[in-house]
Order: sequence, then structure tokens, then C-alpha cells
Amino acid sequence: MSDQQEPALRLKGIVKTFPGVRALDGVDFEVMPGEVHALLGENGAGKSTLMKVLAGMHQPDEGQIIIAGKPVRMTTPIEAKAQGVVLIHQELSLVPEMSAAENIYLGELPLKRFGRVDWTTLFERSNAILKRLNCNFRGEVTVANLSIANQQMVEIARALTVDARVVVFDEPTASLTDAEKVVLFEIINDLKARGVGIVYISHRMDEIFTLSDRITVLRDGAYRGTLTTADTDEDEVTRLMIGRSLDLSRDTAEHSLGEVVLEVRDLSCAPLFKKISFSVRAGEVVGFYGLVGAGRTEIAETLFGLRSPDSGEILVDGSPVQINAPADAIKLGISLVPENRKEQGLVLSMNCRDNMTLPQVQNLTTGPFVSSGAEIAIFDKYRDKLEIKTPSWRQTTRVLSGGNQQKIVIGKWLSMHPRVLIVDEPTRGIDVGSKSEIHMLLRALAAQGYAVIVISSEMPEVLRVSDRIVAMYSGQIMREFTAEQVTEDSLVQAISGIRTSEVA
Amino acid sequence: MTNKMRILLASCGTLALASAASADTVRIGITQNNVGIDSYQTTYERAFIAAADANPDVEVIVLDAGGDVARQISQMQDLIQQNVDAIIIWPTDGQAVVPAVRNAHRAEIPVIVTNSNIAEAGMEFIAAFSGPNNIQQGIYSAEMMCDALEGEGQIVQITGMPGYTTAIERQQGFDERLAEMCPGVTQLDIQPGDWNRERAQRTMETFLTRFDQIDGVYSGDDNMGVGALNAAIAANRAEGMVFIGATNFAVGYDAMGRGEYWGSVYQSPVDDAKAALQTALDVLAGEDVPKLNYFDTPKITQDNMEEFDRPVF
Amino acid sequence: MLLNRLKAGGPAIAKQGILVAFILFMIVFSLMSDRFLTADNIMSVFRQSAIIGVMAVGVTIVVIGGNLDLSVGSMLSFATVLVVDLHDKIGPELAIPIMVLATLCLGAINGFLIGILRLNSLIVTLGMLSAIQGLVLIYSGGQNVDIVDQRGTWFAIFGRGSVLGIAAPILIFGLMAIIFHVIMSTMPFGRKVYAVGGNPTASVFSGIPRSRVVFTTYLISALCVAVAAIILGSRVMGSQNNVGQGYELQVLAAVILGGTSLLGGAGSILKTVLGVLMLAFIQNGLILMGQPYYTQWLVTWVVIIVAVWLDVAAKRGRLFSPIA
Amino acid sequence: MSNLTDITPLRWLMRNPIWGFVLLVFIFFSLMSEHFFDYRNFQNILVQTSTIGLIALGMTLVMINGNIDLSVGATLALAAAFAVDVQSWAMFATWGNWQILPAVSLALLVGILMGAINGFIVWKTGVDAFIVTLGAMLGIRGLVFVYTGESSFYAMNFAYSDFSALSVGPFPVLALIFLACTLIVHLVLSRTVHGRNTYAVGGNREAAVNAGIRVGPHMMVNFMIIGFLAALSGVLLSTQMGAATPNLGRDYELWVITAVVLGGTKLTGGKGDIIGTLGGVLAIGILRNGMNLMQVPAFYVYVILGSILIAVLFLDKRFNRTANGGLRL
Repeated sequence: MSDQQEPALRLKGIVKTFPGVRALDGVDFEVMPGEVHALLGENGAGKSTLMKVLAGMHQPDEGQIIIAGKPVRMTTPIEAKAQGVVLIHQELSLVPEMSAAENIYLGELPLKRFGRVDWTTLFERSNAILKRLNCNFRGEVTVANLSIANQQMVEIARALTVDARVVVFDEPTASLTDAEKVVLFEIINDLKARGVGIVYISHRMDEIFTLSDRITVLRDGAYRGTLTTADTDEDEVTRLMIGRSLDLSRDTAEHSLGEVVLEVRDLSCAPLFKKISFSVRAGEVVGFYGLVGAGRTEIAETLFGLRSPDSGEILVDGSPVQINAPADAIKLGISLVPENRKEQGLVLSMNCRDNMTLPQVQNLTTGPFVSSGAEIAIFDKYRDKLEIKTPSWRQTTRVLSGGNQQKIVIGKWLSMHPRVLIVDEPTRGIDVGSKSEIHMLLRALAAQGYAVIVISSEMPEVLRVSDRIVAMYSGQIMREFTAEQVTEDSLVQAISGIRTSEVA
Repeated sequence: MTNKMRILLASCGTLALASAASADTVRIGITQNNVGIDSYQTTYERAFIAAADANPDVEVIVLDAGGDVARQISQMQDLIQQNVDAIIIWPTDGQAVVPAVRNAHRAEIPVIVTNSNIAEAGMEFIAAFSGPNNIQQGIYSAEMMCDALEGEGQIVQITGMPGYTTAIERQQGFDERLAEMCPGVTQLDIQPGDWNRERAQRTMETFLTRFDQIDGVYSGDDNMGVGALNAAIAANRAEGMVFIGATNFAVGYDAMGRGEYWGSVYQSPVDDAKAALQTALDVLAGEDVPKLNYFDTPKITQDNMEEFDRPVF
Repeated sequence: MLLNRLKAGGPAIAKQGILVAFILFMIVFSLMSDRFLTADNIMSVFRQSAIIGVMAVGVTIVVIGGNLDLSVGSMLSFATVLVVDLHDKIGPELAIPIMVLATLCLGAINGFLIGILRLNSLIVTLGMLSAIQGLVLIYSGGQNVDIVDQRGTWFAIFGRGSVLGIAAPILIFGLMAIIFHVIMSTMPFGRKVYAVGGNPTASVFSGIPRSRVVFTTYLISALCVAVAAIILGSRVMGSQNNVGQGYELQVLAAVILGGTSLLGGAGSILKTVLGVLMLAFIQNGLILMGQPYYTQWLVTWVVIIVAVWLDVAAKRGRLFSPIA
Repeated sequence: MSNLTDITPLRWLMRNPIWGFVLLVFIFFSLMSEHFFDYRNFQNILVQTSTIGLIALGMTLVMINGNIDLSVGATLALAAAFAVDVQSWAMFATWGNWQILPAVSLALLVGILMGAINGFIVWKTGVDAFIVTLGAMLGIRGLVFVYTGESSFYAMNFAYSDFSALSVGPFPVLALIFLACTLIVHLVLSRTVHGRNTYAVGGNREAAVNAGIRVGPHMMVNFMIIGFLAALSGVLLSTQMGAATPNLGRDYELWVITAVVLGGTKLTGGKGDIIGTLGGVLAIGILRNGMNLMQVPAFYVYVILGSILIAVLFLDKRFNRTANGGLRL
């Protein structure tokens, strides 16, 4: 970055307070044209608030926003966009029943007289954008019929409707697989080459180090510093972010493996997966790695009684079992921590304790009444064990951080003393500090004798926690690796459907 | 083969007969107010169908508006569309059906209004009205109330469903006659009971709390009157209280027999229905029918109740 | 920080919006009419609200479970007509159980369509509202039904009797409210209803039999209607075919006024009781003040919106909605 | 603007099962009643359908928004009362037939105002529209009774009720107004920015906010549209009656919602269209008309309508099952 160049966007001393909270406390930030500037911070550090200020959804109480040298005021997202600032949201912000083109131009559909939509122009322009993004679908398609990755593309296409100066990506890869990420990174590099300033928010260190030029860190709403990516490393960034170092190495402490607890033989459920066979031993962590849609979640759901398999056998402790409902699975000691915490894992309106004891509430009774004492005992035990940070069991789970929410879900199943714990995307949307805690927890659980299955789309995660890794592609198991055998290359090949000779 | 032929011929014969017969029968359509809301209307409907069945020359199309004016207007349209010989209408609203009646009149279908009359503006379009005189019934009730209280006292009134003609007319007749006949009787309050015994009971309970002295209660029909009576008995205040209703129901008749209920207006749905059908037939026969055919709805009190049969509803 | 306190479910007076509103109303009415705060009047209002109250208990549970029940009005007509009609034909000792069973069957149909087949509850119960009204009319042939011997039947105790000076309907209402409050707040079943209403998917992922729970809420709703029908039939000793018409909306209004969220997962039976009493006191108070009956509709309009608004505002920590 | 590619009639019917149903009952009644398949009967059906139909048009917008309006029946009654009463105001006494003009205008304005009140409350308080309009349903009915003093108003002027009997060529004017409104609302919903935003707000409110759509005022406009249409429906109904009754429109909200849901609009918002709604109101209109002509006893009509509603809902769920891939939830 040459110094004489004007920043594409500059924030000076931004302060934003909400009743009782100082969400942003004098934050400075700038992004140069043609630069990828990563913004880092734990959940609650103020990233989202900063982004909303940028997108015109919040007004800062103090400070200045300077675009191309001129101070501006932006009171609506439309105004922000007109200034060339575009925000790509973390949660997909699309209307499923509308066409891709309408979604791309949502809020600013081209007009004819009498408020009519100018369909010709709309489709022309949006198709041009989609073409530029190498998308293999057209603007006329209804968004609900698109895959998640393509929906993400629609989201990204919004950035190209104006001559963007700055594009903000808020966790864009949260729902993308590695292969899809590659496409996204190409787009970002393309934007960059055209002199657009990119703000990139992510929890994933590997992405940040591949992609960014500079890194700015926020903590507790305050600016902590800006680093040049080439001159720093993960450890320094992490320390800036959470105030301490993290042990990122794999826990190699050996513990003995027990008997096979769960075995699956030729399990099929067309068209989701076919002929799946694997086994898990007590004390073992088996990682399932593959693209979204490879059938991993669906296998977990089948094991948990949420789907009926077409054929095949499930054996627990060597004897075949029938699992027709989650209650059956629970009885057999199989637990599932689902991939979508908020939709599948928790009843957000309920408090921590009630969520944790939900599966066994029928049995926690004295007489006909739920025994509050027994419930609190369970909650206290797992709060301590899992180090859940919450002021009281009365706290509704809605307000907890992602990491603590995930621990409540894990605690819910541990308190049932399962034999097999299936964990689907355990750290999605969870910040770096909590992520590493959850990884250590999974290892520790295995050491205590649980059979653990971890489903993940993040390679570092699978590599860190697993004793064995099962690679899946399109509903089939491609290969199994032991932790010693596995290399990143062979793993990527396996999940892309490339069969290699079975060499160690 | 021959068998089949015979059957075919036979059925042709019946068909021919049937159509020959239908040339002489008259088709009369009726659209009622709200069958099922109370026994009066249901009994009316049964009596009407029974009367029609008894007459081989009459074919009836029986419809019910469910209390909805708009639906009644649709039904009028449907009946005009079928080109019936005459239409009998029990107006859901005396005012609002006038244009529909006018349309029938224009289509040269005679309209007979039954039970409660339509508004003045519509009188020129109807062939005849047949039914009780609701205003007169209100007047009767007021007179009975006056007699019972001997011209002095405080009363409350529980009316039918607000906004419906019958309720409005009875209240009107009662209020006017009472004011004129015995100024010594004051009306403390008027609240609706929606033709519903339980709601009337609740209304009466509130009256009882609110007023220390209630000498008489006028209810828009006996069903509500008995509800009011129940409330007074439960509060131990029924003694000496005068209950007067209208449309004598079986429950009211029985209460009268026990001496708890003072009086009512005797109105037979069977007479009502028969009168309506007969009026329609008279009109169709070209007879000179008077515009207003009120059938008699006498006062019924504890004193003369032996003269009347116990109502069937 | 107030925001956090409110969110955390801490004790805040604003959360008790309905209670505050209730007390305010009682004060205003007692100033306007000296009859209002008399023992007689209060007892009479309690007694009058018993029927709606018992039904509201059932509907609250359905709503906490994330559904609606608009069929309770015509179900009440059905149950009342049935029990009164059978009373004189086969005697109350058989009439009551048969009526309860028949009403539970209707509840089971609701439960099957909504709980098992997962059809939308608003539309299903709307359809049932119409269908059951038709059933009642077909059953009774459109005739009113009456109990002839009103004084001599023990059936009278439910609507007209009293224990220790407290009218039976009040006792039944109180008992139903307490029983179901205890079930909902302290028993496993209650916990499951809250869970299913709060997040049906997560409940299934926790091994809760969602279909069965929803099914059961409709059975409870039907049971409450049956109990209400016993009070109503006994109180009136007769029934019209449309006796329950419009009750569904009054009941729903009471439930909403009690702060139960239509989204499911939150609500309380005791607060519903407050909602029921508040509506009853509004009606009663306005009549005592000599207002025409339609004034109560206008007042109810304002009260419902203000009460729910305060409730919603307390939950989000600001008075006005943040949406632009 | 859904998929433009390969829509066969069969697939279209699968997506709009209500039109299949309309076709079915149409054929059924044509065979069963000699009076049904008749040009004049079709006119009747259209006129009878127009009342519920007009409101259903507005309800479609409001429900696609993810809201609901239970107060339409009361609004209809209030507008009808104004339309009839204002004609007789002394200040318009010399206007002759023109006195209808201010009366109708005022009635429509009142409807828009009621809608605006509902919309404003929903916008500013964030209280669920179901609750807001449930309150308004009682309150506006209260206003009707305050205004009318419990009795019916009637129009002195027969010109007013003659309007309802007018025809343009073979089409009754009431049916024409309904069809014209249907076309307009259809175009608004499918072709204009406001209409497209209606889907956006209902389909993903967060996304709509992010895209800079002013959700609050947007919803308020739709409430004003339904207020207007309910008032128009009330005015047209009052021309058929030459009068306005205070109980007019009771329970209409339930039938309107039924029709709209039958037409495939989702209660959760984001999905639905006017073509489906037209099918929904016609289905109810034809059923009612046909059952009248066949003299189905009133008691059975309730059962039949209720059962059909549930059955169509069931079939719709079968045909348009959302793809959760056989997950047992």
C-alpha cells in the first residue's frame, strides 16, 4: 500500500452506545483500494455493530466516516450502497420465494412508470453480474430452488450492482464448503484487482492468512491494533484478540481404545447416502469430513432415529438395533449435537437448566413433579465441568454466546451418560477462543471413554480432534484415514471424489 | 331385451307424468333468518315443510341466511334465478332486504314477508306480510308490566341481539307504551341478552348487583326471561319480582305454571309458518289478499295459561 | 443494564404489565361506582367468568404449545347441548361421562389433524368451528334443549351449588386453573409443552414426542370445554345450539391479555386467569357505570393493545418497535 | 415472477390445487343442478363472490406480508354505515344524486383510516397483527354501534340501490368492479416495486430491512389497502341493500382468511398470489351457490364447508410438501 493513496474508506473515532452498553469505543479503521483488510475479534467485540454503522443501519454517536476523502453520513442501507459501501451478510439475507434477480436488486428494483418493475433491465443487469461471477444459473430462477452455495453467490452478486468502493464480507464462508470457498476467494481477488477495498470478517485463521493484507483486531468494543499479515502469525493475532495464547496443537496424549460401541453396516438411504459402513470404539474420535451435501449430517440423523434407512444394519455393542425415533436412540445411548444450534439444539426461550435437562425431564421427578433440586444439581455439575459462563441457570439461552450455547447442548447430552456422542459442526460460528476449548473438550470426552463422532467441514478441526477420519463424497465413504496417515492433499482428493490407490 | 325396453318405456312414462304434474304445482322459495339460533325458528321451518308436504301441489325450496343479510340477498338472487313462483322472506333486516325484494318484484315474482316486516320503503314491492306484530307484542308486554306493578316501580329490560329488527321493534313498542301508559314505572337500564339465556343471566346478575330495588324485568323473549329469572332466584331476590317476556317458550310456560313467571306473549311458530304458506298460496291463486296479515299473538299470564297448549319449543 | 435484567427474566415490575393494568382498572372502577368493590359484585363477576375461564385454561395450554384453538366456541355448544339433552334421557350420571368422551373425540380430531398431520392450527380449528356447529344443529335438529326438572336434579350443583359460601363455578374454575398451572409449571408434561411451543425442531432433537404433546394439548382443551359445558348446562338448565358462538374470540382475547405469546413457548395460566377476570371486570364495571354495552368493546380494544404492547416493550427493552 | 420455464397445465394445477377444486365443483354442480349452468347464475356467483372477494384481495397482500387483519368485517360495516348515512346529511340535500359521491368517498376514507390505524399500531408497537386486529375487530364494531345507535340506516334514494343492478353489456357492474380490482391488485403485486417488496417483507423481513426497505410504512400501506378494499366491499354491499346494518360483516374475516388460505397464501408470509385467492373465493362462492340451488340443508352446509376447508389444506400439504428430505420432525 503506498502511503499517498487515499483510503477507500476510513473510520475515525467511532463511538456507538446502546442503553447501558458502550458497543464501540473510539474505533479507527481504514481500508485502501485494492486491499483485503481482515477485521477480527471475539463474538461481542463489536464487529457486527461496526458493520451496521458502515452499512447505514446504525448512526454513530461520535466519530466520522470518510469515503474517498469526503466525510459522509449514511442513514439507510440504500444510502450506504449509493456511497459504494456494500455489506454481504453473514446469515443469508435472501427472500426465498423471489427470483435471484429480484434478490440481487432488492430494495432498488429498476423502475418504469407507475412504480412498475422494469423486468427487462432487471434480468439483463443481474444476468450480466451472475455471468461475471461464473454462476451457472440465471436471474430468473427462484432462490428457494438454489443450493446454499449458489444462494451465497446471489448474496455476493448484490455487491456488484453498484460501482462498489468497499465490500464488507461478514463470515461469508460459514456455510460454504472448501471447494466453494475457492470460488469465493477468486471473486474476492478479482474485486481486489479492480481496486475495490475489501473488509473481511471471519473466525477462520487459515482464511485470513491466505487472503488478507492487513488485520485489525477489536476487543470489547475498542480498537486493539492493526497488523500487516505478512509480518505476523496466528499466535500474535490471537493474543491481541483474547489476551492470551492458545495451544493449537493436537492433543496427542494416548489413551486406550475400548470395544467397538457402534457399528454401521451397509446403511443406505436413497438418494442421500448408500452402503455406509464404519465403526466407532469407546475412547475414539472419528471425524467425518466432506462437502456440504455429502450425506454426513443425514447419516447422523439416521443414527438418531430421525430418518428411516432403506437397508443396512446398525449395531450397538455388537447387537443389531432398530431406531425409529430419537427416544429409541437416546435409550441406546446415542446422542446428537445437531449442526444448527439455534434451530435444532436449543429452545432459545427456555432457561439454561431446562434446556440441559430437557431429554430426561420425564425421569427427573419426585412424585409427579419435576425435581428442581435434581435439575439444578445436573446443571451445576455440567456448568462446572464444561466451564459454561452464565450468571445463573435462570438465564434464557437466547442471550448466551455461541460457545456457551454449544456447551449447553453438549452438556444436555453428557448428562444423559451416552455411549456415543455425535457432534455435527461443533464450532460453526464460534470464535477462536471458544473453538479451541470445545476441541479440547471433545478430546477429553474421548479419553473418558465416550465414542465420539465429529462431523465437520473445516479441515483443521477434523485434523485436530480425530483419531480416525472418514472422508465422504456424494453419499459414499471414499476413504478412511488414521490420524498418522492423513495428509491435507489426500483428504482434499478423497472428498472431491478422486480415488487414489490405497497407500498408507 | 324386452324387459329393458319395458323399463325404459315405463321410466319415460313416469317422467312424462312427473312433468305433467309439475305444470300444476307451484314452486315457492323461502329464505329464513337464522334457523337453529332458537327453537322458534327451527319449529317454524319444520312446520313450514310439513305444511308444504301436506299439499301435493306445492314444491318448496327452503333456504336459511344464517343471520347474514348479504347471504340472504344472495339467496334472493338464487331464487329469482330459479324463477320460482313466489318467494317468502323472513328478513334478517327489515331495511336492508328492500332492494332485493324490489328486484324480485321487477322479475314479477310475488314476495311474501313473514314473521317480521320489512321497512316502509319496501311495502310497495311486496305482495303481503304475514306474521306477528312485534311492536304490538312490545305494547302487550308493557301493558302486562303496568298491570302487574299497578303503575309503580322500577324495572330493567333485556333486549335481543342488538341491531336486529325483531329486537328493535319489541323494545320500541314496549318503551313507548310503557312511558305513555304508566309514567310511574321507571326503566333503570336496558342491556342486550343476545337471545341467549346464559348471557341474559349474566346481564341480570349485574343488574342485581347494581340496583337494590328491581320490581320487574322485561325480556325480549322467554328464553332470556328464564335466564333473568334464574339469576334472581340464585340471588334470592325473585320473590315479588315481575318477569315478563315475549314469544312464550316451554321453559317460560313451565315457570309460569310454578308461579315464578308473570306473563308473556303467546306466539306459535306453527301458526306463523302455516299463515305464511297460506298467504303465499292465496296470492298465487290471485285472491285479493290484504297487505298486512297479522296473526293473533295474545297475552298469556298465570291467570289464563290453561287456555293455551304448552309450547312445543 | 435494565435491558439485560429484563431479558434475563429478573423481577421487574414492567414484566407484570397485566397485573399492574389489572390493579389500575380495579382502582378506577371502584372510584367510579360504589357497587363495584362489594363482595357480592366480585363474587358475581368471578362466577360469570368461570365458563370462559375454564376454557381459557385449555386454550392457554394449546397456545403455549405453539398452536391456536378457535373451535372451542362451537365445541362448547356441542358439549352443552349434548349433556343437557342426555340429562333427561339417560340421567346425569351417564350423560356427563358420555358428553366428556364425545368432546374428547372432537379434541382428538383437532389433535390428529394438527399434531400428527401437522396441518395449520388456525385453519383446521376454523374448519372445525364450522363443522362442529353443523354437527350440533344436526344432532338437536335445531331445537333448544331443556332440563325439565330443574330443581330436583343433582346436576344443579355444578352451576348453582356452593361450598362454604363460594359458588361451585368459582371453585371449579379455581381448581382447574390450579391443577393445570401446577401441571404446566412443575410437571414434565408442562415442560414439554413449553419446549415444543418454543422450538418444535429442537424438541424433536431432544427426543420429545412432539406429535403426542401437541395432540395432548388439544385433548386438554377439549376436556376444559367439557367442564365448562357442565357448568354452563347446570347454570342455565338448558341450551341453545349456538350458545358458545363467539366464545372462541373472548377466550383468545383473555389468553392474549394474560401475556401468552401467540408464537408459543411462553405464557402462564395464572396470568390468563388475570386476563379472564380483567375482561369480566371491564364488562361488569362499565355496565355498573351505566355505559351502553358497546363501550366495553371500545375499552377492550384499547386495553388489549396497551397491555400486550407493554408486555412486548418490556421484553425488547424499548417502548417502540425498532423497525423502520 | 416465479419460474417462467416449462410450466405445463398439470404442474400449474399441482401448484394451484384450488383451481382444480373449482373446476371439480363447477362440473359437479353443473351435473347436479339444472339451474347452475346458466349464464345468469354465473352473474350471481360473481356478484355474491365480490363482497368476500374484494376483501380477500387486500388480505392476500397483508398475509403475504406475514400479517393478518381480523377487523375487516367491522370496517366493512362502518364504511357501509357512512356510505348510507352521509347521503342524508343536510349539507348535501340539494345535491340530488350527487350526494352519493361525498358519501362514498367518505366511506372509503374511513376504511383507509381504519387500516392506517391498524398498520400504524403494528408498525410502532411491534405487537403481532393478529392481536392488534383482534382488538380492532371489537373496537371498530363498537364504533359502528356508537355511530349507528344500534339501528340500521337506509338510503332514501333508490338511485343508490339501483346502482347494484346495473350491467355493462352482459356484466353486472358489481362483478366488473370486483374483476377490475382483482386485475389491479394482481398487477400491483406481480409488477410493481411495492408488490415485490410485499413478498420481500413477508419472506425474509431481516433481508428487507437490510436492503433498505422501510418495512413499517410498507406494512402500513398494505393495511390501508385492505381497509380501502373492505370499505369498498361495504359500500357495494350497501348498494345491494340500500341500507347499512350494524351487524353487517360479522364473521367475514374468517371466510376471507379461509378463501385466501385455500388460494395457497401461507399464513407465515412470503408466499401467495391473487390468482390463487381468486380461486379461493370462487370455490367458496360456487359451493355456497351450488348448495343453495341443490337445497342442501343449512345444518349440513356448515359441516361440508368446514370439512372441505380442512381437506383442501391437507391436499395442499400433500402436493406442496416442503423438501426436508424425509426428516421426521
